[in-house]
Parts: sequence; structure tokens; C-alpha cells
Amino acid sequence: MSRAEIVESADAAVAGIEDGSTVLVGGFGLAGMPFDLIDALIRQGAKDLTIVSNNAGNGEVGLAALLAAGRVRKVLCSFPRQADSWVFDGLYREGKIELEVVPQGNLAERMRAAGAGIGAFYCPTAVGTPLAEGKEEREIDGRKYLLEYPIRGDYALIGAHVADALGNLVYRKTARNFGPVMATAATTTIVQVDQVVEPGTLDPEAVVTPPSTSTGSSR
Amino acid sequence: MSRAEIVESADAAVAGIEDGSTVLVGGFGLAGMPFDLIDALIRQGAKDLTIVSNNAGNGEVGLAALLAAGRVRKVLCSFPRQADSWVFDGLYREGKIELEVVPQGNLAERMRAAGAGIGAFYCPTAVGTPLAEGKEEREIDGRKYLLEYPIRGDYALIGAHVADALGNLVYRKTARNFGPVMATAATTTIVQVDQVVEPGTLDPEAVVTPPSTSTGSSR
Amino acid sequence: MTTTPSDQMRAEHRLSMDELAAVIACDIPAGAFVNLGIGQPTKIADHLPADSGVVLHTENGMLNMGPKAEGDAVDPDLTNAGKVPVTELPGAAYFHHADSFAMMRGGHLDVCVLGAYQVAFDGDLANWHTGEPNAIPAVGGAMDLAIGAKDVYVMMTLFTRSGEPKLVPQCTYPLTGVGCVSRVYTDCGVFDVGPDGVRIRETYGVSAPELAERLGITLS
Amino acid sequence: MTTTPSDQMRAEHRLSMDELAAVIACDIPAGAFVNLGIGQPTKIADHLPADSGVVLHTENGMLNMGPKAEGDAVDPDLTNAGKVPVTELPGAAYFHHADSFAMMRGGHLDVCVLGAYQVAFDGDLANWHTGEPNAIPAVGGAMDLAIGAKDVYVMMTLFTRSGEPKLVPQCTYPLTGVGCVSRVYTDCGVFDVGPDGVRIRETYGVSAPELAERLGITLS
Repeated sequence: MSRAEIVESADAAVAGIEDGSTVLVGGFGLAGMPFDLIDALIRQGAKDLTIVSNNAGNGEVGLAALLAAGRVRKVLCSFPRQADSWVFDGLYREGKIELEVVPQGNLAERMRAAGAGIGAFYCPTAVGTPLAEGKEEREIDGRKYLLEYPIRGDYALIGAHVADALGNLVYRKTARNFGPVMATAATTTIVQVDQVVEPGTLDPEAVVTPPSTSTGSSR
Repeated sequence: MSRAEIVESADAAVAGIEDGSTVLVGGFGLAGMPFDLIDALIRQGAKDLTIVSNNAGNGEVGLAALLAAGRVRKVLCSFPRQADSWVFDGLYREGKIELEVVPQGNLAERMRAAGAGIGAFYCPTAVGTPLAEGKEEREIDGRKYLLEYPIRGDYALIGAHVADALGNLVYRKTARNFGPVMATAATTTIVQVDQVVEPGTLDPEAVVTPPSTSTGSSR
Repeated sequence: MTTTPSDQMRAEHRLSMDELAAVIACDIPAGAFVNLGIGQPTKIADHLPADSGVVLHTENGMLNMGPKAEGDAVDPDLTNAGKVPVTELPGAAYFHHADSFAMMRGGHLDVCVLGAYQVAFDGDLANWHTGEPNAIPAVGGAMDLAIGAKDVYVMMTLFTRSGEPKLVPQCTYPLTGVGCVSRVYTDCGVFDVGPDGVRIRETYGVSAPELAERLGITLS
Repeated sequence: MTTTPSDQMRAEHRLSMDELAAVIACDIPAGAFVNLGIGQPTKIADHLPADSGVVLHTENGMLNMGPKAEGDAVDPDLTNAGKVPVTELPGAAYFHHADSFAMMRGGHLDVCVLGAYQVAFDGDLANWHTGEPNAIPAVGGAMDLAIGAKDVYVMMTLFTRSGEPKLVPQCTYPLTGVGCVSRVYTDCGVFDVGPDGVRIRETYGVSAPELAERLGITLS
């Protein structure tokens, strides 16, 4: 048996998430957002969470509902403020939630660094802007860069299209977004998929997330 | 029209390579090695080249033939010494070629950094070894890392399986190896493929090298 | 498409944002790899000639993005950076977020067009934060795009609703990127900006001297 | 497979490299992701139980690598790190070199097994360079593997042909990695190494005290 584990319910998949965990949550807007897993996490009750995701919730569902339930201490994201981000906006204005705004590409690259064993990297994004505050700046070949550190997750909750029983994953269109990167950056990756197939069904050339980097799978 | 250009001969594809260029050459052993392009480069005559490749030539063909023709000033590679690397071995022992040995993962990651706009990165590989000489060491979260800089190419010569007319590429099995990384790290990428198809033929989910990162294509 | 480039070049009126989109579309080189920012720049896609061969990149992981999806073509798994459902063109490719932004930062996009609050004469860009104390900051991919594409164009109205210029000697809003913009397209005219300062390329509905005076530009 | 693990555990003779491969195969946890280095470690694959679920990684871009290819199954596009033609198992995946080594460095492999010239009691590894002045250096993926896998095992003969121990207080050959090895499998015995020093786990054809004396190990 391989380390990927197929569980039949989202509740079983998220059962082990501890209070105080850092949870990477996939999705860009609604595309690729693992709604079943987030709903299960709300039922599960883990609190004092740090959430890393591109957005900070839309409307009253998904991440917004997790935030509304008071389970989140801090959000790292690139774009919290949206037309329908009133839950986050309210909590933030009341000082009930911490926010670290990270440029979208740095969010992805810092998670990639965590998954790739890179200790830190020099990135040209945000040089000379308020988001450079507190970061080490260095000039390399005449261009300025900021030193960026990895973002690791205890857990990643991501959506994918099809998994095989070994944990190979493929995605669908732009729902791929942060999923493959988060799967490498978390100690345990929990995946919500549309379908689980037998090993040998997926085209080995088209696998996007191979199993060594994801350790859980859920329907 | 997109920037990818389909040319009918390998000679036409490599015609523009100037003396003194840095050329990234794909392949791991024979798999993925763009033999037609290398043969064309030998006919073309460019000299004083810096070659970046995993190996430094096998037998009398391909890179070994380019080396034997006296066109290469320096090789960056991870594994020059092989049972059949006598051409390189001879030139090296006569002091006729420079060698920079780079751990295989650093070779890949340094080219990835070039293609991804990363200025430099801290990597744990080779800490405390002779290959750490002259490199900046830094401790991050209790672990030691070396600062590694990007490797950029003027040209990449790679092999792929199928290209579409826009320059999307797919590879075949472990012949993929360095190709996708080199395609991002070179100013101009020249690809030897088995087949060119119409746009829309390749599965958009299975494209490995999208066209923005490669600017030339050759049968 | 309601106007042609030659009409616009002669425009004796301030351009509408649609007309401006058409102007920008004509300046994008055939075959270029282009990212169009959220908001007004999205309109540029509607004005690209059918045979332009321009390849659109969307930061959420796609090349060869097609037009907005309508009706049955709407797929929640296929959106642009503004979360609007879009379509795919033949030759499309999907990739993950780290690869998508690597493509940007690595200089693999020829042009990106962004909206802005302010652009400075030297090319500094401010488009992510109004600087108001109780505003919630949200940067998205703006900083990555600003430093990534080979050419960064800005598309904006030249003046705020209250009549303040948005092309300024120095940005007063928090910066998105330093010296990153090369050209500014506005309803009143087009400007080159950068290390050598600002230069008026063309004007719409206003003379160059008049515009220069209003913006504090020295005509060379 | 000529011997079974229980035979080997009782072995009163030095193990052959094939027998040693079988010992190591038994110690690899079911379902582990494993990289087997070029040379002797490759043999371990032949001794993994059919139901072990061990997934083999090859540095040149593949997971779920199958056995060596024979006859018509030989495909020049499908080789292992030693450039030997191999096969793919159901559930295989291919990826490029940067992803393959990211997988290593990122701690996504459970075990790798490498050959060695020398291993130090504290886990230092020397396996890439003899240090001879006219030797041509060639490191391949050894340094990446040494620091990447969660557990790095070494498989080697305990003594050189001239009788010098290869498990030593300090390496005299150029290092591949610092403190990276956790266990050393040899024809004469198995050792734990690391920050707490060396410990003999079992011996083959020699008593522990005898081995300890020959290697300069203090028995605890």
C-alpha cells in the first residue's frame, strides 16, 4: 500500500487537524476551492488557525463561513478585499483577525520554496513598495531583490479533478491554480476530488501532482 | 502569428547561434538529447561555446563530437565522467576545456531560477563539501544553505516529442528531464521534435512547456 | 469595434475607455504574449485584430485564453483573473500558480496592461492601495505583473473625478512597483514615461502644450 | 531471490551484496517513497516484496519506476538514473528535473540508499570523489540525494580491497554531505550513525566486539 489514503467522507479527512494549525487552502475565487473540506473543517471545530489562501472568503460560504465561525487567527493572502468579502472586512476592521498581504506570485513561490527545500530566495516583486518593509534587500547584477522565506503548511486543503488510488492528481482548467503548489508545501495534503480511479488509469505524462507530495485524498 | 517558428531543417534552426554563446543542451544520457540539432551546430561552426548539460558527451557522437571539434570552451555539468566520456576526459586532462561541476539538482534549480526571475536562492545541497567553496553560506531556521545564482542560456537545444504550431510542447517518458527547465532559461529555445501538429491537437491539461517560454521549434 | 485606429489617431475629443482600448490593441505587436489586468484593460481583448496572433495570459494559470464565456459555455473551473468565466482557444495550456508567476517574473510576457491610481513621470506605479488609513490592503498579482512583463503599459483616465492629474511628478499613493511603467494610455493622450522622464506621444481633445502645462510637463 | 530475511538475520557469514540488498529491502517501510542510487543499491528493487507498495523514484523524472526493461520493452526514452532501460508501473508519473529534485530536497522521499567510499561515525558521507589529484570530478545527483531524503542509508562493503575500513571516525575523502547518513548496511554488519555516534545493530560473520575493535568503535 502507498501512503495515500482514500476516505469516504470529508469529515473523516479533516478529523486530525489540530487547533493552531497552519492550513493552506486552494482555490482562486470559487475555482478549485475545496468547499466540502472547508465545511467539514467548520464542523470539526479546530480553532486558532492560520489560513493561507489567495482570497479571504466570498459571501457567507467556504472560507467566509470559517472566518465567521471565529476559527481563524490570521490570514495570509494576496487579495482579501473583494466586492463580497464582508465577513473578512468586518473582522479585520474590528481587529479580530490578523492579515499579512502577500503578492500573489510570492504567495505561490514561497509555498513552492517550502515544497522544494529552498531556504529562501531573492525575488524582485514588491521592491520599493510598502510590502518591502522589514525585508532584506539585495542588489544582484544591477537589479534589486527582496529576500523571501518559505510558507509551510501543516495541512493543505485542495480541490482536484481526478485522483488515482496511489494519490496521483489531475486538475481541471484554471481550477488547478494553487493546488499543485500547496500539495508540495504541506505536511499533510487533503484533496477533494470528483473521482477516484485505479492506478494506471491516468496518463503518466499528464499527472500534475505525483503522490509523493500528497499524503491524503478524499472524495 | 505567434512567436514560435517552425523550420524544416536543423541547420536553419541553429543558423543564428553566435561564437561565445552559452548553450543549454537537454538530455540525460541519450534520452532527450537533441542529436540533430547538435550535429547541425557542429556543421554551423560556432565556437568558444559554454555548454550546460547534465553530461559531457558519450562516445564519439552528439556533445562528444562537438567537444572533439574544439568548439567548446567550458562545460557546466553534474556528471562529466562516464565509462564512455573519453573525448571530454582527454580534453580536460590536456587542459583544453574548463569544467564547473554542479550538483544535478542545483543545475536544474539554477536554470529554473533564471526562467522564473529569481535573483538567487539558498539551497542546502553541497553544504560542507568541496563544491561549497567560494559560495556564501547562511543559516536559516537552524539549517545551513548555500547561495546559488541563476544559470541563463543564450540558446537552449532540447528534444521534445510533439509540438503544436504555437510552440506548445509535450515530451515522452524520462526524455522530458531537463527540457522544460531549459526552455524557460534561454533567450531562444530550439526544439527538435518528432512531430508538429495543429493548435488544438494537444490536451491543454497535458502541455508541459507552454509557448511563451520557447521561441523556436525545429523538426 | 466602433472606431478604427486611423479615426482615433485624429481624435479631437477625449477618448472613451472603449476607444482607448482600441488604440492600445493596435499598439500590441502581432504574436505578443500579453496579460490584461482586471478592469478596463480587459476591454482591449475585444479590439485585437482576429489575425493578430496575440496570446493572452491569465495569472490564474492559462495561456491562449479566449473571450468571455456566455450561456452554456460558462464553466466555473475556467475563469480569468477577475473571476469572470472565459473560454479557451485552440493551443491553450494550463499551469499552476507558481509556474504562472514564474512566467511573468522570468520575462516571458511581452506586454501587460494595468489600471492605475497614479503613474509617475519616471515610471513608478501606484495601483494597489489608496493609502487611506482604514482601507483594507489587497495587492493580488499587481506587484508581480508590474515588475515582470517586458513592457508595462497603464490604461487609465488622466484625471480623477475631482480633476487631479493621475500622471504625476511623484506618486503620493503607496507604490506597486518602481520605474516599471513604460507607457501610459489615457483618455486625454498617450505618454512615454521612464528614467528619461515623461514625453507626450499624442493627445486627444486637447493640445500638447495645454496638456503639458496642466500636468507640469516640460515639452522638449 | 535466493535467501529470505530470516536466513540473513542469522547469517554467520559475510553477506554477499545480493543478500545485503535483501536485508535492506526488508527494512524499507511498506508504502515508502524510495530512491535507489546507481550501482549496488539498484539490486534492492529485486528483493522488495510484491505487496510492499514501495514507490521507486528516479532522479531523471519519474515515480513508480518498474523493473529493468528486457527485449521489446526496451525504450530509449525510459531509463533510470544509471541510464539503464527500465519499465513503468501502473500509477507512474513523469516530471521534469527541477520538479524531481524539488521532490528530493523538499523531503518528499522517505528513504534513499546510496553507495559510498566512506561514511563517518557522525553520518558524514563521501561518495563522489576519490580526492586523487588527476581524477575528474563528477557528482551527479549524489549531493542532492544526500541532503534530501528523510532517511539516507548507505550500502557498501565495510572494507576496501586493501582492508581499510570505510566506516571511519572522520572521512578523509571529499564530502558529499554533512551528517546526512542515518544507517550503514555492509557485508559485515549494520550500523546506526549520526550525531550520537556509531552503534552496531547487527553483524555478519564476525562478533560485535571484534568488529568494534577493528573499526575503533566504543561498544556502549
